[in-house]
Amino acid sequence: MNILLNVFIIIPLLAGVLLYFLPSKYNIVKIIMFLAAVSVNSFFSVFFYGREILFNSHLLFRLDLYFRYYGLNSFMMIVLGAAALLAAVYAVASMKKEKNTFMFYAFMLLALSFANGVLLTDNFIVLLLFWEALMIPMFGMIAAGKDKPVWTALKTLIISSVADLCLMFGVMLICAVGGSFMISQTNVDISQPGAVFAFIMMFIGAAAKAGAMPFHSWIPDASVKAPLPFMVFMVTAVEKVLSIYLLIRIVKDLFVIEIGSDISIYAMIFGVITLLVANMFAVYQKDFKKMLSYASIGQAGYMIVAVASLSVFGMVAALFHMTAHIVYKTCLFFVAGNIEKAEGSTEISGVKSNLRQTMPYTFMSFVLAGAAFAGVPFFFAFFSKEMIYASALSVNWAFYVCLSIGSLLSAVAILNWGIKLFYSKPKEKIIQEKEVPVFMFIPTIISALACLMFGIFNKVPHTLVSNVIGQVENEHSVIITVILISVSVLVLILAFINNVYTCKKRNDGLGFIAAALDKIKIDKLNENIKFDPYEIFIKAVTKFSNAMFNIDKGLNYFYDVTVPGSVNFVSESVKKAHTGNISVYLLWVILGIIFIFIIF
Amino acid sequence: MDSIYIHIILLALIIISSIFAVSYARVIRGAIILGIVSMLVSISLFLLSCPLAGIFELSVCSGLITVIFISVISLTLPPDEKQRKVNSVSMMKKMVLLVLLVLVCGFSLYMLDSKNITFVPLMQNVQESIDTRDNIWNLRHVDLIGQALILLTGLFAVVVLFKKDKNKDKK
Amino acid sequence: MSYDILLLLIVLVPVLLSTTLPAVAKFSVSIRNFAALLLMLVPMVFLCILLPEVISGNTVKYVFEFPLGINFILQADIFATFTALASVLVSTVILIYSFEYIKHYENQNEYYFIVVLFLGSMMGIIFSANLIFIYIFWEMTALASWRLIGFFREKEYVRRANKAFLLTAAGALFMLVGFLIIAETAGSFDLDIIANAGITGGIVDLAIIFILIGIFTKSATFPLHSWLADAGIAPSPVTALLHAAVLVKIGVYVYGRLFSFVIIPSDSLRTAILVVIAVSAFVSGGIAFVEKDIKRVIAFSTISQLAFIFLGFVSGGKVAFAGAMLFILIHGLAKAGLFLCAGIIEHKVHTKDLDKMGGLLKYMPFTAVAFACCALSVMGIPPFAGFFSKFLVIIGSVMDGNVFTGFAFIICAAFTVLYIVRLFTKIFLGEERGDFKLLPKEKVFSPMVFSVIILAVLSLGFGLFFGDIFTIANLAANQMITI
Amino acid sequence: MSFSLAVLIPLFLVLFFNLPFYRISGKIAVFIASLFCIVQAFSFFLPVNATCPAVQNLVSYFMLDFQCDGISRLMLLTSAIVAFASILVLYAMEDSDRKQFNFVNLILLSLAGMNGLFFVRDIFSVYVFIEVIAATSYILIAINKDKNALEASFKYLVMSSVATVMMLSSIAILFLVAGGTDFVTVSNMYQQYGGNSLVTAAVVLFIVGLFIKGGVMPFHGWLPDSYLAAPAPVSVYLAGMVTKTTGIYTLIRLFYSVFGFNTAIQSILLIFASISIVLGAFAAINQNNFKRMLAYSSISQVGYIVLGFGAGTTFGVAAAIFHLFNHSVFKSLLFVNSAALEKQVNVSDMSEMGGLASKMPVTSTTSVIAFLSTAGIPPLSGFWSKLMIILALWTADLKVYAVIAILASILTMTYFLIMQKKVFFGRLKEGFENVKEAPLAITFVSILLCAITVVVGLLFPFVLNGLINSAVSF
Repeated sequence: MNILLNVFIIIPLLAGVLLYFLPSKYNIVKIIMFLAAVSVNSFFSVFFYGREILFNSHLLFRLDLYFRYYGLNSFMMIVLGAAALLAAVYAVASMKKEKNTFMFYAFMLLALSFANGVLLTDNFIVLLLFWEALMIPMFGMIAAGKDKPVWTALKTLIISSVADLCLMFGVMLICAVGGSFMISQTNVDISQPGAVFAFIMMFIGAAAKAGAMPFHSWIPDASVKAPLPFMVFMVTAVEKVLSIYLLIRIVKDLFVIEIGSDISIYAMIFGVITLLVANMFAVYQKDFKKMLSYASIGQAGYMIVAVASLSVFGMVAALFHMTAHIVYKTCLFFVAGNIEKAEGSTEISGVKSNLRQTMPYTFMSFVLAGAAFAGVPFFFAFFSKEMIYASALSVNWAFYVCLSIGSLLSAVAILNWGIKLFYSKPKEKIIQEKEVPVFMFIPTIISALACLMFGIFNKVPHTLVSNVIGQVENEHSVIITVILISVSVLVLILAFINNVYTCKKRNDGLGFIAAALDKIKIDKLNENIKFDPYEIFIKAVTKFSNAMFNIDKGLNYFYDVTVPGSVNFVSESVKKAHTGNISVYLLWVILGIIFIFIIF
Repeated sequence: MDSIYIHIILLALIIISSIFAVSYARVIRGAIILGIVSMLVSISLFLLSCPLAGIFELSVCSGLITVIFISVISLTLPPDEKQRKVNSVSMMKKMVLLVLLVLVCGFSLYMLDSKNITFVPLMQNVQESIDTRDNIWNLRHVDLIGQALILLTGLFAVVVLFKKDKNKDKK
Repeated sequence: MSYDILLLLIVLVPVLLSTTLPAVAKFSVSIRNFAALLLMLVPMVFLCILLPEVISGNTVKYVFEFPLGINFILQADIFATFTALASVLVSTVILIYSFEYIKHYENQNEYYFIVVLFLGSMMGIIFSANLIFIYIFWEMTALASWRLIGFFREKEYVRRANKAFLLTAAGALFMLVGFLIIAETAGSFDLDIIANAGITGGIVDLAIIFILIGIFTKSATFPLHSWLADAGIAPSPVTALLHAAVLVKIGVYVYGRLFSFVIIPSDSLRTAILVVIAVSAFVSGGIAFVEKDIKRVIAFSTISQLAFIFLGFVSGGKVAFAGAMLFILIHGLAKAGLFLCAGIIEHKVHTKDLDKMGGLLKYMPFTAVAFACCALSVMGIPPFAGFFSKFLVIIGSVMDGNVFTGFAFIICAAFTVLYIVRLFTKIFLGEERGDFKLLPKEKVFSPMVFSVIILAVLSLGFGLFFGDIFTIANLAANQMITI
Repeated sequence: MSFSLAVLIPLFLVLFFNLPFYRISGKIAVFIASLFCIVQAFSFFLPVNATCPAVQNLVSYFMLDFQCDGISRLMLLTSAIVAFASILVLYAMEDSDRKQFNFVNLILLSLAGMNGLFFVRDIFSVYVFIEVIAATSYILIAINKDKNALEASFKYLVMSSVATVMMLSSIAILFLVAGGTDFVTVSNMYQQYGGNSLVTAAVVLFIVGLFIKGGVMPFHGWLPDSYLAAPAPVSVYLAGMVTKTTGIYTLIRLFYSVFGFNTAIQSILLIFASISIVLGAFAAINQNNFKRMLAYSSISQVGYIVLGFGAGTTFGVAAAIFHLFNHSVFKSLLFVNSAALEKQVNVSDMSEMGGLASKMPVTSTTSVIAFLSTAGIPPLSGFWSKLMIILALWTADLKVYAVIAILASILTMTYFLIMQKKVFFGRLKEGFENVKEAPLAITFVSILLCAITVVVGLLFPFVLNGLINSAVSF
């Protein structure tokens, strides 16, 4: 029975490898295999739910992989499976005509199997192994984009490998301090020497996976160039799942930190910075997909803040928000995909026809998902946002203020894009496009409905999440919940007013919010490369290596010129001393004799 | 009679005449002076009571060698006036070396004194009895071989160095 | 045939029979090539026979008494056999590569003779357990590297070959002085007597410093590394064999052999060495990022990767030792692959300047894939073996207490990723900065491309089957580090 | 008994060659002389006192009181090898019959003198035989009668006459004090009056005389010019044997069997040896002329020999003897290579040559092996003898000199690498396309000498027990 646990890794891996190497005339077989693999994976994730299994498999690398299947990663695997299924269906539908689709499918399966690997294992080395193995499928998927965007792929490779190195060092430290390679057996008190350093490095490594601030700059580029299913599956689902899973494990199992300690404050500040900056950039994006990618970075900021509050309530909030985020972000990306399919590009200028009429269903799912994204009550994300606000408030009120500003900005951004996409008057003549093909359409609707359903019956996901992490009674008093709800409603109204009524003055549809932001010159910040952390990092490295190059040139000069020069000088002088006439030589003989007498 | 002063005078005379022998521009004068030097050496040998060595020195070095030198030099052409002046000038330059040599000897002597040389007691039973002839012929065979070899090398030296190469003229 | 005779043959067959190669070449070139390959395969087969025997725990030993205390002892324990197998494996692949590469250059006989002699002396160093014989084979490798670097006989190349020979020989002489000091304090040149004597103290540290000068010249650590970068002008199989896979590993191996349990350096000396290798890793990593010539980039990356291996041996723990030992094998394979690909590229494009290359992916897909695999292994991306060895080395050093050096080497690992990615993009991607249209079609089964593919497959293979080699490394570590 | 033959046979041969009525041709003389050298070489391997009655009574009259121990037998072997090499080089280089004849006679006379020197046990006869060798080498240097050959030979004459004056005066003092000149009486006297300053002054004078003869650094003035100016076979013979026998062998013989070692004399030997090693190497580094560079290199290698036996222990003497044997082999090999170059390319300036390895494979490979052995690269004989010298110095607790000896081999390597780069190991310079390999005689000799170096290098343990232990038991 436990052998079946290998299924999570073996099936996608085998399917991916087969899919890649089968000759192209079996395309239909390959598609079926692809969908079958993903559905089997999600089936098994559901099938295994609720069991506690400890199993040491020797599947890959002839190392023992110590699988441990229990509540937390079972939930994560269900979410991942579902997202993978939706993305797979959408991918099959949307990427039929493109060149290297099957490469993309293969790498998607590979990524799925490695992600399952990370979730399943209980050994640090294997965790790192699968964590960093994700880089190759990520590189492959981006490179499988329309015009082979290899530069973006390599930028992703560099950024994520640097981030993974931080994580690797954190893992090393914790193994050294904790003394064992097993995750379940390490429980390090923060006061031990080196534990703080380990916590910081692991936290950065994990948060970076979700796209925390300094490591985020590959996500917007990828969103434009990479194929859309990549953004849906990889960026929204896998990255967030793995990052939050590890963050929760760090905070819950690996380290013993008391709630209010200053480490958690720093971590929350780190999350808030990501949140604020990302949402500010989101407001200004020219491309709908770029806006979505910045928004998802912002949401990652939310989750980090929730986890960093160290309370069980915070962790439940983070997990809940993660699931909500995955659902509505997938739906928004599907909407973006549909528009791109129909319109050719999601640039502001690109939208030609009045989409409200031409694509009614997409419009409807956009509304549902947008509402969930903005945090409209009775939608999926509303409840998780409230819990995050509560946990942030319990730590410090300043965080709560920043969180609400963040959600205001995101609401403004989504509303702005809603108006632009669906309510703008078409410039040229109306081009009658029919709705997108059915298969692309189904996942969008499913995810949109999911937003609504889980919003209304939010008890179901809440119970699922809390019995995975730990029961928490809602210790926040009623008054606080009322205040939270009223503030968030106020935020929504504010956003609505800003977008609808004050957009006359500025043509880009952003009201007084944009005016406030202009004072901080955010938009210039966002556009030019100078402030992209990746470019800053590369520039610093080039400066350092030029300095080293000069050191080496100096050293070469020493070896090639000074040493031979001095040796030649000495030998030249000795050579000149041999003048050749006899009297000089006799003189030397005499000097030699005198020298001997002196010695005696 | 054979007090220390005689010997010192003789030694000084020998050194001075040998310097003159070296410094003369005309080679013929040098050869003659060389003859005188070897005569002085034979006198001092007689004084040091080893008559056989003295006789050999007198007859061979001052006699035979000087005669050969003079006869050969007289056969050669004397150097013209200008050449002689050039040679004499270079002679003066060498004098500097002489001064240096004297300094060195003085210095080494001084060093020897400063190290309070204790003179070694002479061997009591100096074997005057061994006749030099007997010594040469039966005790020291090896040196005979050495002398034979040197004679042969001398012979070959003359053959090799002074014989005109027949084929060189043809070339 | 008893095992110690086998061990003797492993060393003597390549050294002595290599002299017959120029004679064999008189008959026909192919026979010579085959003979050279045979002379490499014989030690490999013997090693494979020896490995199980050695793994089962008993070290094979061959002793021949010499006067003056310089007795010829060959000792094969797991560490030695493993490294020997690693170097023979890589050298055989490189030899296959050079069949086609060296075909259209003159004085090939000398090339094959020296390469086989070099392998023999490498075996000699690995197995000899007497300080003087380590020095003897050490100098023979310096001699081999001189003749091989100067293979093209240009005036400038020969000057660099001379520089390389002088630098390594000078280092070796310093090492000899160190050996003499140790032999005097411990009483004999034999390693096991020195180990039992357990010598420590100021004089021993001085001796270790002298020996380190020799080791640092041979394994090109920062202050003494300039000969390795200049040696890029040698033919690529030579740079692959000498400056990536085998020659530079000698210094590291001797460090592991001498200073893991025979002579224990004091802690202050250990931290000093850690500082030096960290500096070397940083500097060479930095230079590799801005270097223009393709061979120099890979050479500088070798220097920085060597610092990793040093880290493993210097920190002295069992995990670190196992990591360093595996690093020798895995880095040897990957780096040899990179150099050989550079050779293929240089053969096609006739230039070594990175700015004149670009977009070669279309014209040489197989080489590109092989280069990518080796590059990923050097960078340490998981399914490839490089990840495991890098991880083991750094975690070993962190567990032995030097956290900051560990952090420094993590930054160096980031550097590695940077300059390898830059190298890959400059060669294979981007727009073509040269007319590569008229390139001859890339034949997959030509020895050159074939051997590069073998190396790539091996890098991936050792990654996928890492468990086995890790158990061997663990056994060796337990055997070597007995304290 | 049979060792007196070693002196007598060459003497009779010379007489036989120059019979008044019949003069044999140069070629036959060369052949007979080389035959004699081979016989002498193999005599090393014969048991010491091979007595065959026939020869016994014939030579009885010439019973010379020679004693012979391992060192002399080893020197006999080396002198035979070097003489054989020079005669063959002569055969290849000179074509005029008369010159060959003269040359062979002089070589035989010098060989006789040398053999005598090896076996004699009396310091005055040591002086006599040194005089014989010196006289023959004056003439050999000036055999071609060109201007700088005569000048070099004159320089050598003056310098070695100064040396002989010193030696003679010191022998006189020793005779005065000891009453006899054979080694035994002198050593007994020395044991008794060693400390006396007059005796030490005599010993010092003798050392200086031998230093001048051996070409140790401050006294080496004549050496580079005479090696350069001498014709090729002569320079092989000179570099190979003469300077080392007259200078260094006698030094070793005196200190080994007559005067023991005391710290003062040792310090002189060590200081002058290290000066000549370092400065010799420096002087050789950017010489342009091939032979002049080899001259300076042989000064520095002689420095090694003196350093070796300056260690004062019998192990040091053994190391010095072994290095003397090795050095004479690979130094004469290098001079044979220079002779080959001179014959084939007749350009003496190294910078004009280039990449001759392709055209002259044998000469270049043998020169590489010779250079490696001089520099002390392991598998070859030079390394073993240098290692023995360093070990001797190390065990005699003279660590500073050992370190100097080790690091000086870097300098040795530098000038030989420069030589290789300029002459053999580069691109072929234009104008040398039709250069052929050296004639058979020279190539045969170079292969022979190279084989000796390699064999001695590889079979070092057996060589050490057989050759060296017999000479000096340590």
